[in-house]
Amino acid sequence: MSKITLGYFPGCSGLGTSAEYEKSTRAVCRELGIDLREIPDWNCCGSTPAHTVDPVLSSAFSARVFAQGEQVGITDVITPCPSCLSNLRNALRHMDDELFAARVDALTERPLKQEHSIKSVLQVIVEDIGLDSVKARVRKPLTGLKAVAYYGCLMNRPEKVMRFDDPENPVAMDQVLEVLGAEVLPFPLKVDCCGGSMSIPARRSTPHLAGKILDLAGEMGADVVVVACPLCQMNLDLRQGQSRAAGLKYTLPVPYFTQLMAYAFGLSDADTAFKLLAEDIAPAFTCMSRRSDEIKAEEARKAVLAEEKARAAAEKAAKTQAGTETAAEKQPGGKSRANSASAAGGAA
Amino acid sequence: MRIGVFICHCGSNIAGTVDCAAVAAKAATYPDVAYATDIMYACAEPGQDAIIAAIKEHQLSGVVVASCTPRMHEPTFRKTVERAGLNRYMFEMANIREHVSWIGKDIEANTNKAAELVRMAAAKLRLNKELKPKSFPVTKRLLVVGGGVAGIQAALDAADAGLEVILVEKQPTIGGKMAKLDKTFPTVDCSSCILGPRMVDVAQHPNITLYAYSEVESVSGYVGNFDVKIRKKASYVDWVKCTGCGLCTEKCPARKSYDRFNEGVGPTTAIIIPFPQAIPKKASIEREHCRLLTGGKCGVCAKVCPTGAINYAMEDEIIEARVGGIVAATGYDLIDWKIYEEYGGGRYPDVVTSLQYERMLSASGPTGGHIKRPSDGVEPKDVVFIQCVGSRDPSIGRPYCSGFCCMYTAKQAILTKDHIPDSQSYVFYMDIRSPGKGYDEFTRRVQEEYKARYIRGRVSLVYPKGNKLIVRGADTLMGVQVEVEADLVVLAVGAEAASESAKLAEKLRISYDSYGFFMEGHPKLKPVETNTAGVFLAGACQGLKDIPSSVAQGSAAAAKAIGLLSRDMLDSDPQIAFVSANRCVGCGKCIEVCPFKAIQEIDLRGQPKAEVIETVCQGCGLCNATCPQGAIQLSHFTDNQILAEVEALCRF
Amino acid sequence: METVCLNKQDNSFTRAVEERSGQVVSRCYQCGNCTAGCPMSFLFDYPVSRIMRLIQAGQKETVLSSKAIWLCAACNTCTQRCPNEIDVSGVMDTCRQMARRENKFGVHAVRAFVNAFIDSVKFNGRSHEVGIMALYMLYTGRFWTDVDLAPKVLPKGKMAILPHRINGRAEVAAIISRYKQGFSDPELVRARLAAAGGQGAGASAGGDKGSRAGHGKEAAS
Amino acid sequence: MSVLNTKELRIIGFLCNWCSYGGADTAGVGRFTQPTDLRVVRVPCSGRINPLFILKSLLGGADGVLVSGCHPRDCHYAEGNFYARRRLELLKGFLPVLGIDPRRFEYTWVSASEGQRWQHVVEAFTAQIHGLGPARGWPEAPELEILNAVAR
Repeated sequence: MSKITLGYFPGCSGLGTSAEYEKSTRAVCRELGIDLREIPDWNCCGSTPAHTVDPVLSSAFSARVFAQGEQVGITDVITPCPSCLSNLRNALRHMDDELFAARVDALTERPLKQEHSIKSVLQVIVEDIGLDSVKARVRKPLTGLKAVAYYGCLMNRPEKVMRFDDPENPVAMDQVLEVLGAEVLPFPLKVDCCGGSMSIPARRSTPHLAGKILDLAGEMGADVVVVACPLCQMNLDLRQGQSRAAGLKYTLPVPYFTQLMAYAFGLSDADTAFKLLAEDIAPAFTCMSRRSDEIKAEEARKAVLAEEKARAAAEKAAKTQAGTETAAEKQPGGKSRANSASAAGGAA
Repeated sequence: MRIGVFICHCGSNIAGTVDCAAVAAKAATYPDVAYATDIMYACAEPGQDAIIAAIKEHQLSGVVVASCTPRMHEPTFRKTVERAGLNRYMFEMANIREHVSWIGKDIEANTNKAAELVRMAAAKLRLNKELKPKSFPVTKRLLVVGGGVAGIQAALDAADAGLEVILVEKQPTIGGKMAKLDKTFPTVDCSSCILGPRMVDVAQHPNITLYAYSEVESVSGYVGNFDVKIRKKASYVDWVKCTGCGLCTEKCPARKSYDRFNEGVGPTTAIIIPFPQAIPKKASIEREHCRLLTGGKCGVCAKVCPTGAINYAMEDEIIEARVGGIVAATGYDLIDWKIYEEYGGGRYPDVVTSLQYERMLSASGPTGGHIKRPSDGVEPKDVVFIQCVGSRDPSIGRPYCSGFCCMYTAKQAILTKDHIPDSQSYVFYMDIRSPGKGYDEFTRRVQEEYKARYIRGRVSLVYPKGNKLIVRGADTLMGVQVEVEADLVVLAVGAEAASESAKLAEKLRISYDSYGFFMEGHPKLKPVETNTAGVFLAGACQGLKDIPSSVAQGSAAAAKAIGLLSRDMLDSDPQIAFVSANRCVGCGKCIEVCPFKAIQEIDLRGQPKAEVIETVCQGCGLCNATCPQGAIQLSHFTDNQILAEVEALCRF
Repeated sequence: METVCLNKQDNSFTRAVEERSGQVVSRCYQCGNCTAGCPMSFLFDYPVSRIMRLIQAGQKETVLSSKAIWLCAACNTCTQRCPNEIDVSGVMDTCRQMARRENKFGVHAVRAFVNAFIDSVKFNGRSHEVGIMALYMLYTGRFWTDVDLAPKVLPKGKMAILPHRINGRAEVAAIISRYKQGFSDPELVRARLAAAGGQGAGASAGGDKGSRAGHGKEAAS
Repeated sequence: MSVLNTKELRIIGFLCNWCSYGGADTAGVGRFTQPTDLRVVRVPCSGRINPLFILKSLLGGADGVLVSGCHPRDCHYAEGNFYARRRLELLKGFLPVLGIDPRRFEYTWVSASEGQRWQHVVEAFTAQIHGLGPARGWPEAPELEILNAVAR
């Protein structure tokens, strides 16, 4: 497979709370032939707080990131974090306006000279690498794992800016998990907000919103809630105790989709980085292997049954054939019925 | 030529932003203008009398009226000048209302523009010729397209008046959407009980020929004599032999076919009689579901049919007919609500459409009139109705109100309580629109007597949790977010013009708006006519309306058609093309482009020449613009006349 | 409740919100879909749809002093589902920015968090979670915020006690300080652009004019 | 006209009777304010429009010409607008040969129900012509004479 080289913006949380996302993303990209060139000395995109203050300030942070990339010839950038993606993408969109761009330049004093693009790691995997290539790398399929994919609010919204997947019923992560072998449950709250950006100043929101998402996932019988956003992950995983204190009945591991990819690709523990999750993923894998054994046993049983059925049908066909011949000899009128019977036998 | 110019004030409609007296004064200076004045209401009787008097007094030979659009009053004033003894085509209009006074407030600019428009009209009038119509016989037969309640009403009224009527219906039965309804608002009487007798009347009326399971293939010709081709789709059942006994539908093994009549609530067979009261009560096979027609094996219906009516080799049949007028009554369809992913996009079985719910309520429906959740067959207790799904929603390109959803939702809430006394209905609405006789009282009754909970707000999300559906909405009057745990969610899906109405409009050469609704001749004064003479509209195809309005419009369309076809002869429009034989070189380009095949080649002393068939020409002028010699000219819109208008502008 | 005198309606606020957000607020017909889908609604003093109504009615004081505009999570659910295609989330963002300008902070904690975040970026060039928490506790006096999480996070080494500082942090700090000094003021920049345009290309603060058009590559896709 | 020399330009519109003329009427009924420069010539169908009309207008002193017909496939006469489109596109390509800015001529479609669209069309086209300014005069137009000769 041909290698592709892309600029990479890890985002601040990759250095801290989403270290497992960062490690597994790099490992998965390596496996899939995506050469990541990290933007040198990148800065924070400003996240939600910056555009709360002013979109120009927010865009100025993003503009410096692009300028840093430009310096070393990087113009096509990918990032794992939807919040960073949203900020960087919005900055590019806003800067199409000349006055806005000039206002940003007045802050950075480093006007951009080239055109830039920013995409999510998920979009590149699904659209540029392709599900077939992902499938080809699976060594340890996730057969038997019941998963729900949770996308959060930023990945696909607003529709006109993000232009990726369906804004109400996205399927990209579902498809990735399916080719990894997992059973993906149709999760209706895929894009419901978990309140992540408000989890510190408005603490009450976490059990209310994240709790609702985890509760439905648990009720649907999911083993894991798979995510692609560090903010969501922190809110659903790290703060799951807060939700449980407020009445959540389930305990659910919340891995990043890249961690499950790394696992299915058969990569090392250092690459999957499961140990960094707050809620232990081991119980989910226990459920998975139990169910996987059941599935295998069921398949074996079906195979035996099918074989028996085929043998019986063959015998019956042979007998009917013989019978037809004798019947035809005795009674010409009986022929049509016998023929249709043998046709039916053949079809079976 | 002696031209008279009349500048209409139209009360203050024109005079408010145009100095009419100044325009008249200016007009008096134009070439050949013998008399010019302003007038309060030109179209009113005193106004018309004044025009007639002026024609006589000043020996006028042509008249310009500057007033409203010619699409409104050109016929009026043509009759006026005719009454004064002039030829009706020695008349021109300048549109100084819709095109001037109503679209700008600058009196100086408006007055100048009005004067220039009058100059253009006068310049054209100078080249007008007297034109005389020819008369031709009328075919006293009416085609009604669409057998819903509006089409049925139009067909019956016209047939009762003595006209021959051909009724074409796309589905295997007439009855349309009304036949699918359980009850009707605000009287809550049984829909099929009131529609059924009318359907039987259609079947039994000696003047009505019904082609069910048929579509209009093509239409040619013009008012008084349309030639239509009707495609009678293969039903694979000989309807002459079929008695409608229904034995075939009982024995058909393809039992998982989509039930179109029942909106997919429960499956049906491949050979069907849509419902017990169907007219015609004949069986038909839906090809895509039939095992024999798709797989080559089966033939059960042919075996059981007592009259040998099944014919798998049947092919579509084209029927040709000549009619004098056409009523389009093609109705509406529900919008594709599955674009609403936030309501499940069709993934949740217990989210149903209002029309599906009607079939669940109907005693002759697939559930026998018992309300059951499609997922598990359990009787629901909490039923949520969501209104305006696909209505008043600019984000999906449907900004209009569908008009009848508020009322049928109220009716369905009442019926829910009647069917399940311990149930609770919740209705999410934006505004309650109930401006009919007894309608608002009805929407009060559902809340006061039947205790349906009306919540003012849209619903943002519906999702399944366990065996419930969580409905997340807002109560904007309380100013809070609300949630309902529902057993069943009914979407009051908005409506749009029937799926193939645009295609039919093109065949009929009538206009349709951006939503596919057919355009009436005038939004107020010609609600059932179209701009194509002889084509009339009835029912929801013109704009969404409820049953009483559809019936009224059906009758109105019939009345218009009866009026037209009561005449033995019609006058042809003399604004048609004519050929100057000495200029024509016989190249035949006009024959090629004419959309109506109204030009034929003739031999004139050994030379090929074009000749216009006067009764066929529709006066589009395509030939005129095509002719390299300028030999073929459109009367009343000749090259010289149009260029005179251009010059009247450019010279100044 | 106070009677609102409609004759004295202040349209300038409505216009200002429309101009800054680029949205036509009068398109809102109060269907409530934004309120229905809003995840933070339960914490709001005014539901989103009511905020839209208040903007239509020019009720500047009520809107800019509300808690709602500070508690909006910017999740875009309202924008996505608005039948009138109003970027409701963008309107909320605009109101928040306007409130900040007028020194109105309906929810102190949000402001403190925002300030803590921006300060962390100013000091380090990147956001530093432990640092943000420390600053946030300092600004709010909420010293026990999320300390229940510490035993989970710290042993895993997920939260670095020391920030990752970038070499260009002075540059990032300069962006913030230039912002605070009003370098990006639209009138100022517009005037400069006009002056530069008059003198010819290349003279503006922005520099190379040719690069200005179209920073996004995907616009065509 | 003299008094309006400074504010108006000479714009001629050729409108088909069934769709665009109706659309302009609808705009009037809806009181959709428009610039006053446009003068409308009513023709039965856009297919009736001979490119010569447009050339005569432009060479005769008009600053802009707007043609509007029915939407594709919605022609009252089945296919007149289809012929019109082909002819007028050819004409647009031919205008620069005569030294006429092709932006002085536009062809569009507006249906009888689209009052608002008509308003936008008129506003946009009028602004476009004002952007171009008055057409330079054609005291003598030999091309016109040639064209006339060819057409007759």
